[in-house]
Amino acid sequence: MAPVNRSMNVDMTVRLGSLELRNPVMTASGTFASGREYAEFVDLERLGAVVTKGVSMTAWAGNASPRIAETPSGMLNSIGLQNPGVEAFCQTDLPWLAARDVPIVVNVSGHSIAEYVAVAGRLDAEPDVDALEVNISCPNVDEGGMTFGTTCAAAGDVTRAVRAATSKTLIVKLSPNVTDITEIARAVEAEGADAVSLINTLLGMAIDTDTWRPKLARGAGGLSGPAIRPVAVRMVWQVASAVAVPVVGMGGIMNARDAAEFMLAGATAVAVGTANFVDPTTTVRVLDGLEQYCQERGIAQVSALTGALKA
Amino acid sequence: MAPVNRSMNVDMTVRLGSLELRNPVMTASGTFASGREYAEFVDLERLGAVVTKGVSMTAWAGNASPRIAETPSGMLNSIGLQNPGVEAFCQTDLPWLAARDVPIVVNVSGHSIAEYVAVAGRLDAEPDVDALEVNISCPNVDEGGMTFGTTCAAAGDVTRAVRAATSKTLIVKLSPNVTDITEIARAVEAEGADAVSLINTLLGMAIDTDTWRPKLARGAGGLSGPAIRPVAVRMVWQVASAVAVPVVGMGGIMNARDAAEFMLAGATAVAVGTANFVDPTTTVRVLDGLEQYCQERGIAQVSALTGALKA
Amino acid sequence: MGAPEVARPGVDVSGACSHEAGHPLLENVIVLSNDRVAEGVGVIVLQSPRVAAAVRPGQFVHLRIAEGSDFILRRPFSVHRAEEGRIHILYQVLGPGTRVLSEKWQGDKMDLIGPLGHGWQVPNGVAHALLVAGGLGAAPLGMLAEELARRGIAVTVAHGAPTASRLVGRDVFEATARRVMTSTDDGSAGERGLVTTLVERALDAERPDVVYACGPEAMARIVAAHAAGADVPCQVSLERLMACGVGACLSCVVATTEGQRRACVEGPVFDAERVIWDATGIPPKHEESAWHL
Amino acid sequence: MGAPEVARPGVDVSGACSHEAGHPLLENVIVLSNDRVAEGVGVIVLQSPRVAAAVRPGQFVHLRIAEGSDFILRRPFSVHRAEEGRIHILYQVLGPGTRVLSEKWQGDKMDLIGPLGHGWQVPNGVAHALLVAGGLGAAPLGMLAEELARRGIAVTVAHGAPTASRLVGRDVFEATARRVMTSTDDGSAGERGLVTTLVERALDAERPDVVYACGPEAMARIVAAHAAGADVPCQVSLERLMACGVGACLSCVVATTEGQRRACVEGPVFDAERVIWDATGIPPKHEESAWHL
Ligand SMILES: Cc1cc2nc3c(=O)[nH]c(=O)nc-3n(C[C@H](O)[C@H](O)[C@H](O)COP(=O)(O)OP(=O)(O)OC[C@H]3O[C@@H](n4cnc5c(N)ncnc54)[C@H](O)[C@@H]3O)c2cc1C
Ligand SMILES: Cc1cc2nc3c(=O)[nH]c(=O)nc-3n(C[C@H](O)[C@H](O)[C@H](O)COP(=O)(O)OP(=O)(O)OC[C@H]3O[C@@H](n4cnc5c(N)ncnc54)[C@H](O)[C@@H]3O)c2cc1C
Ligand SMILES: Cc1cc2nc3c(=O)[nH]c(=O)nc-3n(C[C@H](O)[C@H](O)[C@H](O)COP(=O)(O)O)c2cc1C
Ligand SMILES: Cc1cc2nc3c(=O)[nH]c(=O)nc-3n(C[C@H](O)[C@H](O)[C@H](O)COP(=O)(O)O)c2cc1C
Ligand code: FES
Ligand code: FES
Repeated sequence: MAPVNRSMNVDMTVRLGSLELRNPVMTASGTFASGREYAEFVDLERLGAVVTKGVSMTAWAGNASPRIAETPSGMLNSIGLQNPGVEAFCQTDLPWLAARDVPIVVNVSGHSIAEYVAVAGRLDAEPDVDALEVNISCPNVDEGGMTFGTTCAAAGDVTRAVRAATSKTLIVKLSPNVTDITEIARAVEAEGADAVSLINTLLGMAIDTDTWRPKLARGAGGLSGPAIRPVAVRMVWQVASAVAVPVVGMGGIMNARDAAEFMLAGATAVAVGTANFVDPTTTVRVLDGLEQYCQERGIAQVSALTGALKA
Repeated sequence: MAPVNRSMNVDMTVRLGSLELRNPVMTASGTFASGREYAEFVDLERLGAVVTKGVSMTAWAGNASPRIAETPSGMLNSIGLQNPGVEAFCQTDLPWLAARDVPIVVNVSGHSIAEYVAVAGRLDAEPDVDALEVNISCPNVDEGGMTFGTTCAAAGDVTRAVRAATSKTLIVKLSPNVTDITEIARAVEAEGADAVSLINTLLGMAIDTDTWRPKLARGAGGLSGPAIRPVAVRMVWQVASAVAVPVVGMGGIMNARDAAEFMLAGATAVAVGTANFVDPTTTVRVLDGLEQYCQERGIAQVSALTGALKA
Repeated sequence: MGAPEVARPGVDVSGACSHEAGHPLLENVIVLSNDRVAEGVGVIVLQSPRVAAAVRPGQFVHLRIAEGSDFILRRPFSVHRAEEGRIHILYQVLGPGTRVLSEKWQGDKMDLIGPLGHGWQVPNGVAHALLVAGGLGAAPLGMLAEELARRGIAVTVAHGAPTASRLVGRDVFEATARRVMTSTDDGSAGERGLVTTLVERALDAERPDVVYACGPEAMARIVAAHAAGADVPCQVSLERLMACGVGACLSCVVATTEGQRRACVEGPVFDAERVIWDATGIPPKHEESAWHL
Repeated sequence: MGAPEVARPGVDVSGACSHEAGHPLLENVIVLSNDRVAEGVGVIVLQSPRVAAAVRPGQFVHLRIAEGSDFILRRPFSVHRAEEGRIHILYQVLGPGTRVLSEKWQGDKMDLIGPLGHGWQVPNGVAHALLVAGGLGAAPLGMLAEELARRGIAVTVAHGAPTASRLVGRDVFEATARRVMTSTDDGSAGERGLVTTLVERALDAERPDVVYACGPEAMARIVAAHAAGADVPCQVSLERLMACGVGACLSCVVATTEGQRRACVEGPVFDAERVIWDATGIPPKHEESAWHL
């Protein structure tokens, strides 16, 4: 291996559809709020993009507590998309974030296609929003959420409807809780998604063997963290070879090597989720580490990693 | 909590269809060979049942090396059902195991329905075999294996055909790599399965970021170990409420608490897999621990745990 | 219930995004000592100069107990005392994380995020405060007792535990309080009975201006009811499972009359009158444990 | 290639189920010492009386480096030396597991399964053996050298490494061998060049009755070819990723002329002539590392 050239200039930019990111490191929705809480730890302006917590049309109260449980190398959550609604988001979080020089991706939730469309329409009117990430994969809400992400027809319907409501870059976030994720990816690509992101959480459950109750008040919840990384990498690899649009990879990324793993599997960009809780500086650590990884290997453009897996 | 009564007699027996097991602790197929290798560490006669490595009609060579990779709280494997074929199994492993007083469950693999039927038919002739576990969920073989486990039609077809070929207790082992596992469970129940076992491994992948190659020679493989336990518990819980036949639960069981978690979720029996590699005495540790768990709670029959989860 | 609103200078306690002044930071810390003080209870002292300088009574730190995969989540702990560059954590061994914590040695390294949360508020004009500690509930009250004493505010402590050996955190209370009332379930120290009985009596006899309570949620709830009955403002420190600790994940919400509030940012100290008590957020072994009175 | 079949009393090396005599067991061990012997290389000595009493040269132990979730898989290590109740492991730090191993202290506890595998076989009538060690390949050859010396068999060692400091395990070889030939890639000790060149020369000049080789698979393969050319039987110790270590999981197979054989049971020592060399089973960093010649 050639000696490390720390001064080598690595082109870190990547493209998601028409959106150029200064680097591939994004935040995973729901783990970074709208960035404000992490601004103490991270220079937000260094990130590829900030992806917000999911917003719905009206305020959602979320699920009962406990909402999280620790599991081996992972955690379960059933937050249930608690959020104050898109209007409150546009009034408070968005202006705060818009004052920073960082691309803004707003994660969109809905109980119905009409709600997805309404949220997307409202956000389309906001010039500060760069892209929408439509969450058709949340396992933590009763109606909507994951059910839209588990059949091609429903996934396609949501995508078509949202596509008609926005001219912004449209990312569709896929559920891993399916037999064949490539099928769903193709369906949303066919309906106009500019990119797909994956994976959302795996549906899981943990039981307290003292109380005989589920550890989450809701029963089941979403599994995230390093435990799920092999599943996520496999799905990114499958989807990247099935669709032409870029893939945003996530699931258990803790460090730059993990991020590189997703890019080699086919991801154009990556998102850091649960790791923010472990180390609030993970995003920049991943970013710096990716750049160094490229320098060590004489790679001039980080995008060269995308899909570079050898057989 | 009442003081522990270590001398309390706990009825540890459970039933899988017509098969009575002296306790609910079984071995997970492929992690215990046919028991011989673990006889140094475990008194096999104490186990609920020994479930053998998958056997097919003819000898299978398995996949190229490397066949395993360590992942956070888990491992990937792509052994590929290497086995010497059912005839060799009946000549060598079976007589050895039959000399021990322990129920024998033979795990059955096939590339085609005809192969499943042929293996089942051959084993039906062996009085020492107590039950068959039909693996319709192995992610590590090209034809057959998991594909049979991912649609209701195929799962039903295999079950029907094998059912016709054997009068032994018939367990069908389900794949977790599906959108709705309850649907598959119902399909195999309808075709005559006496029990279902789950979960087999989750399809996963890991990439070596130095060589840019998959860590497994085969690319993807099966994820097992504690990492997958929340997914397994969730599926056992779903399936147990969807079918009337007993459920054998597995996926990341490391100790008695984990086993109890599966039983509370609805499992009648449990199987220990990857944990055998970590601690070759895990099966008996789980067994002793489960008995103590019952004693501590004044539970007279271990079967009272099955499905006892409170809402 | 007519209790006067607790004044919190500069902090809008009703808004969803109020932050305690003082920015949380990530600090590498070194274990200076780790001593067992009772069965299953220890005090760990950490070299943590930046947090020690900034922390206010009732705030907490979010500790990364071990690297690697075993503890994906940090663990929240109140700062029991802070002095020159050091913080003290009074902890109870309840699960794997606190067990590993109890096995730390002098010189071991960890990291933490802190100071976090909205601590105890001292309304203007308070002359006499009642502190109510149920078992390990003493943890977040240590710094408060010291602060109140420093400010010349009279402190009464009602301290309860299942048995004498569980009356941890006594030293700080004895050094700062005008009076320490004690109860144990088994009568092995102080009165036999519940700390809530002491509280009723103290409210009646001593007429404190404010009540600060920490302990099992069942205790806090009764204390709050007594305080409300006596028309004395009451603050309670509540526990919730926490992932991020900084307000981003919404795992730690407490149901309040203003809606769901994050315990890590808008709490862990809440105005008791705003808490909707039917919500439960922590594993019940904590209620069953020595915290239980 | 006409090399005489190595006689293995009582063991049918061609069958899939042959076991080494001596039952593997699970033993709790205590670290007695752990010393760095070269850059990234250490020797850890474990109190392991039952394994120490039973282990034969070339066998290995399957070590559980840490409890908890970080290392689901045990790590296989050859027993380098065994003496009164103790075993020595010569290890190289290559990944997280060996890093944690290097951080163990005297008194730390672990457990291991052992002795495992089919070790070196000494055919009847051997008077002179050539041992070939590539870098850390010295690990499983230490006990063998001692055993051969004890049995009065003349030992020649060909020892190669990238550089002088990587020539680990020298002490045992120097204490037991009639002759130690050395090569380093950079010429910092012995001859500049490859250990395989030494082997060619030794086969020619010394006419050993048997060759025992351990090192990178690429090296072992060349040594095997030279030995076959010289009509000398050759045994090689191979590495594979191992889950169970006891023959149950089939993760460690080596392609041989008799089919897939488990390195943990039928190996790690194989008759070289039976090995089909195109298979690769270990992460390439090991080939790139100091094992590389
Ligand atoms: C703001 C705050 C301050 C606290 N201060 C103290 C203190 O000073 N001293 C002390 O002994 N304990 C304190 N606790 C409780 C302490 O955080 C838990 O006892 C500890 O996290 C248990 O970890 P464990 O791994 O031992 O137990 P486990 O039950 O195995 O932990 C599993 C998960 O549940 C969480 N958890 C379990 N119990 C609690 C709990 N009571 N509160 C919050 N999370 C919990 C853990 O953080 C972890 O994520 C505080 C909790 C909060 C929220
Ligand atoms: C029979 C046998 C004897 C061995 N004897 C020694 C010895 O005496 N001294 C020594 O330094 N090393 C020896 N090795 C190699 C040693 O097992 C690995 O270096 C070690 O497992 C690496 O662990 P890690 O966590 O540091 O590396 P990682 O590469 O992070 O390990 C990841 C996984 O790959 C496995 N792995 C990685 N490299 C190897 C390898 N070369 N062989 C087998 N598994 C590997 C690990 O066990 C683990 O499961 C031996 C291997 C075998 C099979
Ligand atoms: C606490 C929490 C909240 C989440 N909320 C959302 C959400 O609002 N919308 C969404 O699309 N995904 C949500 N996710 C999923 C993550 O964005 C991400 O897809 C998943 O956690 C896998 O990545 P990780 O393993 O890095 O966390 C949430 C995850 C967690 C842990
Ligand atoms: C090395 C290995 C080999 C396996 N081989 C088989 C097999 O032959 N047939 C089968 O049905 N399942 C096989 N499995 C799956 C296990 O039986 C079990 O379903 C899975 O590993 C989950 O349990 P665990 O997490 O306890 O290991 C294998 C698993 C492993 C790790
Ligand atoms: S712990 Fe994340 S919001 Fe409070
Ligand atoms: S390691 Fe399991 S068979 Fe060899």
